[in-house]
Amino acid sequence: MSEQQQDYEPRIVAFLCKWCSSAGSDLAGVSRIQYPANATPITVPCTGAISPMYILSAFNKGADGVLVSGCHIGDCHYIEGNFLARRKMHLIMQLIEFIGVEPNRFRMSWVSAAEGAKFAQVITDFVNDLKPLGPQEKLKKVVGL
Amino acid sequence: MEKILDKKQLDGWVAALTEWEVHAPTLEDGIWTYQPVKGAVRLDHPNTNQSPKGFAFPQREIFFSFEQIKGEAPRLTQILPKEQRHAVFGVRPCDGRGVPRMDKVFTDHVEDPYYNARRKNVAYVGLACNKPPSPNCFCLSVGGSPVSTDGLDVQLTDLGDRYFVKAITETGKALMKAGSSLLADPSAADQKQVKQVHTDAVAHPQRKINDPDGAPAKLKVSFNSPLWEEMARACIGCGICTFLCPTCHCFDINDEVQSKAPLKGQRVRTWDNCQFPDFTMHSSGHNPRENTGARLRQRVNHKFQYFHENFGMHQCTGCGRCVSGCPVGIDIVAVVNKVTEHAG
Amino acid sequence: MINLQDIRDTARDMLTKGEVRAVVGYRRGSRGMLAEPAFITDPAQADDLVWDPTCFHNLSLYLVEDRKFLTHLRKTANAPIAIVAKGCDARSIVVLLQEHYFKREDVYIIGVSCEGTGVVDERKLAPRLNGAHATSAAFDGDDFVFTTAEGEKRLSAREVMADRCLECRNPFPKEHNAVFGEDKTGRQLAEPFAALTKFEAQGSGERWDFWSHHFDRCIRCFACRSVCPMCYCDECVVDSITFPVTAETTAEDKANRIRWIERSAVRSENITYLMTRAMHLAGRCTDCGECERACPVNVPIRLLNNKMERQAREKFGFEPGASIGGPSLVASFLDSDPGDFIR
Amino acid sequence: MSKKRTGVFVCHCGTNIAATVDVARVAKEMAGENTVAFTQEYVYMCSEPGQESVVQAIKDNKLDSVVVTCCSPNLHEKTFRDNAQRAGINNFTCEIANIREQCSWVHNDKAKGTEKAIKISRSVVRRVNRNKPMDAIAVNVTRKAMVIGGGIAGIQAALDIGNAGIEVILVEKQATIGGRMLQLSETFPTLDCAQCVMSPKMVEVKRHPKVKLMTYSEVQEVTGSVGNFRVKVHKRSTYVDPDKCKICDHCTVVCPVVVPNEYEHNLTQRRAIYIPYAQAIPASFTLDEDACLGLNPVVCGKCKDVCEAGAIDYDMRSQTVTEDVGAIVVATGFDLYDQANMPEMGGGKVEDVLDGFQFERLCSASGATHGHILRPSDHKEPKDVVFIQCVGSRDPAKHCAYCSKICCMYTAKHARLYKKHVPDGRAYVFYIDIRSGGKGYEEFVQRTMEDDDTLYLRGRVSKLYRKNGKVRVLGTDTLTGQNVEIDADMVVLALAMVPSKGTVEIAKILKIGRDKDGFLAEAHPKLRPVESVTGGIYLAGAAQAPKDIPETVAQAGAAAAKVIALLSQSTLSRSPLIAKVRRSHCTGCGMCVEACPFTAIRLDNGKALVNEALCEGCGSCSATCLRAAIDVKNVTQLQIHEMIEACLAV
Repeated sequence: MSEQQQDYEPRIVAFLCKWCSSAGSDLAGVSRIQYPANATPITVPCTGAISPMYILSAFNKGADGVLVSGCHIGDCHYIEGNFLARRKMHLIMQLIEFIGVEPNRFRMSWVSAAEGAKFAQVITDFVNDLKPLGPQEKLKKVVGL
Repeated sequence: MEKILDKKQLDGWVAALTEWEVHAPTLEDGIWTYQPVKGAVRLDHPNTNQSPKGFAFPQREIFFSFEQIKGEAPRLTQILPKEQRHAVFGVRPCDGRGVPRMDKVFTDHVEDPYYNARRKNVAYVGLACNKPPSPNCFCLSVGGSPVSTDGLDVQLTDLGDRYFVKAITETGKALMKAGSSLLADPSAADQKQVKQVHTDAVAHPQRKINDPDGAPAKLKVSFNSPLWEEMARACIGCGICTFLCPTCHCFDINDEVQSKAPLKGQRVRTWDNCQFPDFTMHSSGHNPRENTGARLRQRVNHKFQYFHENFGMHQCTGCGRCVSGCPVGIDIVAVVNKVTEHAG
Repeated sequence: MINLQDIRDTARDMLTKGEVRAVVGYRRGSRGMLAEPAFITDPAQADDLVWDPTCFHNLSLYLVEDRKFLTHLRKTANAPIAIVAKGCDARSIVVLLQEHYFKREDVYIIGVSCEGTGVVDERKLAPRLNGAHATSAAFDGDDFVFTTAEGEKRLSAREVMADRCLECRNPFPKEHNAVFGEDKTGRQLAEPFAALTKFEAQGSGERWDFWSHHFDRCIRCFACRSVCPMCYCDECVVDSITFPVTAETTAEDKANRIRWIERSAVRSENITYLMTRAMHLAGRCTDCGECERACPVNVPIRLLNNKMERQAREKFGFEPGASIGGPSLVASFLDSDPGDFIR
Repeated sequence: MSKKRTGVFVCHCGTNIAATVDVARVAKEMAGENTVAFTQEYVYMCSEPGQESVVQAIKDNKLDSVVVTCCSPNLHEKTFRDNAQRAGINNFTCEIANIREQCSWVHNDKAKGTEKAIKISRSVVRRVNRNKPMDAIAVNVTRKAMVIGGGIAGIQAALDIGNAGIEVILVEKQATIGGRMLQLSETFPTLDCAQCVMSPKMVEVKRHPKVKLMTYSEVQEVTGSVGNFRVKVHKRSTYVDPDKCKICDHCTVVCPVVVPNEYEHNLTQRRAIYIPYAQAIPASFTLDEDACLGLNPVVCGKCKDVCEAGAIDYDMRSQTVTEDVGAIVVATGFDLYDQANMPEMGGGKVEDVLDGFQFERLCSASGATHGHILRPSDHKEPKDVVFIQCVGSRDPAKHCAYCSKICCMYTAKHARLYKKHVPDGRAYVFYIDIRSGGKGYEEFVQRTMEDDDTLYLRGRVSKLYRKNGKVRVLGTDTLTGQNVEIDADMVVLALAMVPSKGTVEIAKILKIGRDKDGFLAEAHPKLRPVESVTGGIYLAGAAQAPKDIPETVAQAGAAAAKVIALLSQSTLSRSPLIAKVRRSHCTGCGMCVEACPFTAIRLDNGKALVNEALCEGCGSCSATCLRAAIDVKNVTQLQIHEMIEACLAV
């Protein structure tokens, strides 16, 4: 890793479901597990509520990585939301990869309310995986001429 | 100024135009587009997919950037186009005739600084059409000609192994001067051949608008004709016809906001399109051109009536792009003929 | 081999009896060989109908237009509308039915089988005619026959057929009221997803070079969306050129339209537009290929949609337009859906 | 729309936030937002003076919405929403930006932490800009409950609810209530007779004016939500009118069909017309239509001929009954782990290898052998009996990872019962650990070991097979390190408890989650152990986790108390953050209807219509809708769009 990459701090938008992953991140906090500050969370009711448009929009607005995290299969507060999300996110990930964007820029994880350590690990891993990729320019909004 | 250029010397001439960025039709992805010249220039294109209007009127033009900190006055910074001269080679006569029509819109009554800044830096090197490059050509019907020099700075005529090069404007002369060592004086035979080629070109059959002179008046009385809706039945409301057109110039202005606090962004002009359903739609929801018929009428009337009323000429230059490009066969030639016939 | 007169007779007969209020089919256009959509209400015009290799339009689009028009007038139809539909077109109709866009009884499907061929790809044809312009095209077994100023030109259909037709597995409109031509379901002239397979074999870098090049070229004329029967939304979520205003629409609704992307036809915005469209067509696209045909700048849109179609098919067992009652791709799930990518 | 006036209140949380986030800068940045009219920092915003200052600031500055940047909304969202309301603005215009758990506590780098805190706060300010004032939705409550499962858990819950004066429907799949406990002989640690304890309760259920009993019935479909469920119950036909049946037994005498008796764990046989036990409730025969020759006097008709009471009716039909209830208790119990999964234990194919229930039935006075322990193969009294614990339990590699909790105790009980019945017999117990937490439990096990002279061997059994008319058990005593080989007359396996088949089915029907082992998932492992994740659905008994009778009864009582508390309100308030359709954009494609996990959306006149009573606000509809025609209130796509922008603002 070059020195420049060391300094580069990827910007991540993290869509967290309210019941599991957001609660999991709370637990990481309560447990004081340190992880990089690159991901800004947006809490939504359920991963099932995450429109693929959000992912594309985050990249369009300059996100270097986008994380979607929710309840493990079977644990969804709304029973089926994460099943619906899994299918949608599979498709969007396939599409992103297809057009030649590094698949590592999009990540989905299941983090339960009890998995504070896992939440921290997911963010840490994501940041580590993003750093070598450098800033995301491919989908980022073209400004100026 | 009239000269002869050996085709083998074309690249040399282009190379000599050091003060210009030269563009020429290039076949890529199955279509002809104007691209900055990289290798050899071969002007054997039918016509380009899009007209060259974008050199002076790009699809996207940034007017200014803005920035405002809460409680302070907004700061605006005008962004004018870069000073860069462009020489566009291979412009067909119909597209050449598009240039003065665009000039009318952007320089006649108002001076559009963005258009002007670009326009003054573009030189159009035309290429006469020895035969119609498209089955849908109809320049002769709209006062044009396959050998028209309107709007061009230089006209080239293909004489087989060489071009007959004619300067139309002072800019054209300057372009030719830059390549003067490669340009020879034409012989009498060359002059004769050019004349013959031009005569043949004009004689070549084209599609025909039957009553172009009567069109403005006849369209005017046909405003409420049921034909519009009937003819637009298949229209899907896409923007192909106008985006490809050498003279369509409607635009939209948007603020592209990058950040809200502090407010930061830019004001951008983009092409608009009379075939889009929200064209001139009011915020009340009222749409003065609420169906495809009304929108087809807008496009056709603008070309053959309104522009004529304003500037005394048809706006349409007969390039046929809208006809060839339409995915569902809407054909401006057939439309004008049908309406004018019905108008008696 | 379809006898054109049969189609005309069927149309005339139904119009005469008042069984349908209109027949949407194809007729000769004013531009060379190309057919154009026809809307026939007068039985006397039934003989205008044609069936030839230039009948590429997916006319089910006009069922959508018809429905919008009726809704706008707050009218109900007194009789169904008849439509000439190829295999892919009929599948689009099935998707529209699945999405309750209209009712089955509102439409009378005059199916036409593409049998062993399909429609012509003008871009493939042009070089084969050496600059000549065809004035007519006709089916003849495995060949297409074109009339040009220089005389008749016979070409093997496979050489000038649209890729989507070569890859088509179901050239027969399964859903129909009447049908003409032989059922050649399962025929396969080329490997399905051939171009996709080839494209996907490339590395990520090559794929990006390819797509960034094409995304740069898009002029956002929206022909792909306008020509697509599945893009029937009253307002497109990404970059709408329409806005439905009803009595319920508030000033706030108007002010608060989300600008996911800008109108500027630049790469980033074009990408978001085209990718969103591909996402929204996942499990719905029947590969009629009209978006790619209509594109004035030849953006390979079909490749994007194919990617989604293949995913739908291979990962989720999804065949858009196969049956009216089935689930929709993104509103359903299976326990066995892929989840390996999730950490 | 008049200009928005938002107040941002930045909490230091002592040094919990302030140590790693520059709170002053957060406040300053927020003041730069166009809609922010007021900002304030305070050391403990949730303290009494902190809360007061929020209320005062709202009033003084005419704020219309509030963002508190502090700890997780799980902690103080309610606190500050209440304050907002106290200050005269709508509570739903107050949102929390979590800059403690999600920021200050997890990032040491103050510069980076501050940047992130600003982004979080800004995104919440943007969200609140478009929050709409809202009122909680009041829903009428159906004052009636349903208990699914008629074992001891269900019976207890039904009686407790009924005794509170609330109507309750007890649904049982079998022909009698009583469940697993009714099949037991005696119970640990008191060794009192299970049936003697159960019978009075069962009779009470039958006679209770508030309890409606539906046996031989299964829940088919559940719609609705807390306060208002609609349940479809499929009631199978018994072909015998319980009111007329005199349980005279004449019918079974003439019935020509003999089938294994599942109530006796197939140790005996029964007729096609039968009564599960003498104590069955309802006290009526049941005609098993699958076994019967044909429900037709022409084919057989013998039972109908001899029934003097005229109770048998071949034309009786199954029916589906719809019941509206406000709350549901799920008490669907457990099954034993399938022996077929355990080839090392004979896979259920080795004679005289019994499961715990079969042994219970052998001990029971009402059982197959009338309380004499006789081995099934030759009806001889077994002299060497091996009891094996943890069969299938505590074996994450191959079987169930968890401890089934009650096996140590019931195995000890089995050993004692055996010694009581066969004083000269030898009892061996293979165990891994003895887990005897519980009142009187440890003493009980000790007595089994010492008083009853049961040989406890610490180790697993590796194999058992039939040899010379006996069952050879191969195991290891890990305490002595010796291999042990016992030729047993009978082997009793303490099989793992698994969720009953009915539990698996009901979880799907009710759409309530299950844990990794398949048991019903409680809403919170510590604080909400009897609630399911779905409001209004409660859990009792071994369907939730392995447990013994006193625990089951306690949980059933707790579930009943929750039901009583719920149903003692006339209306419930539900979150108003539910889906809303933009009718102008809806095309009626029905994808939202399909995606909704709560069947809360239907098509009405070609447009989606949300049932406010059913919508839980999950947003699956909005992410599925292709035209953004449906949104969750206060979490709209527009809001998320602006939040994304705020997170990435340059």
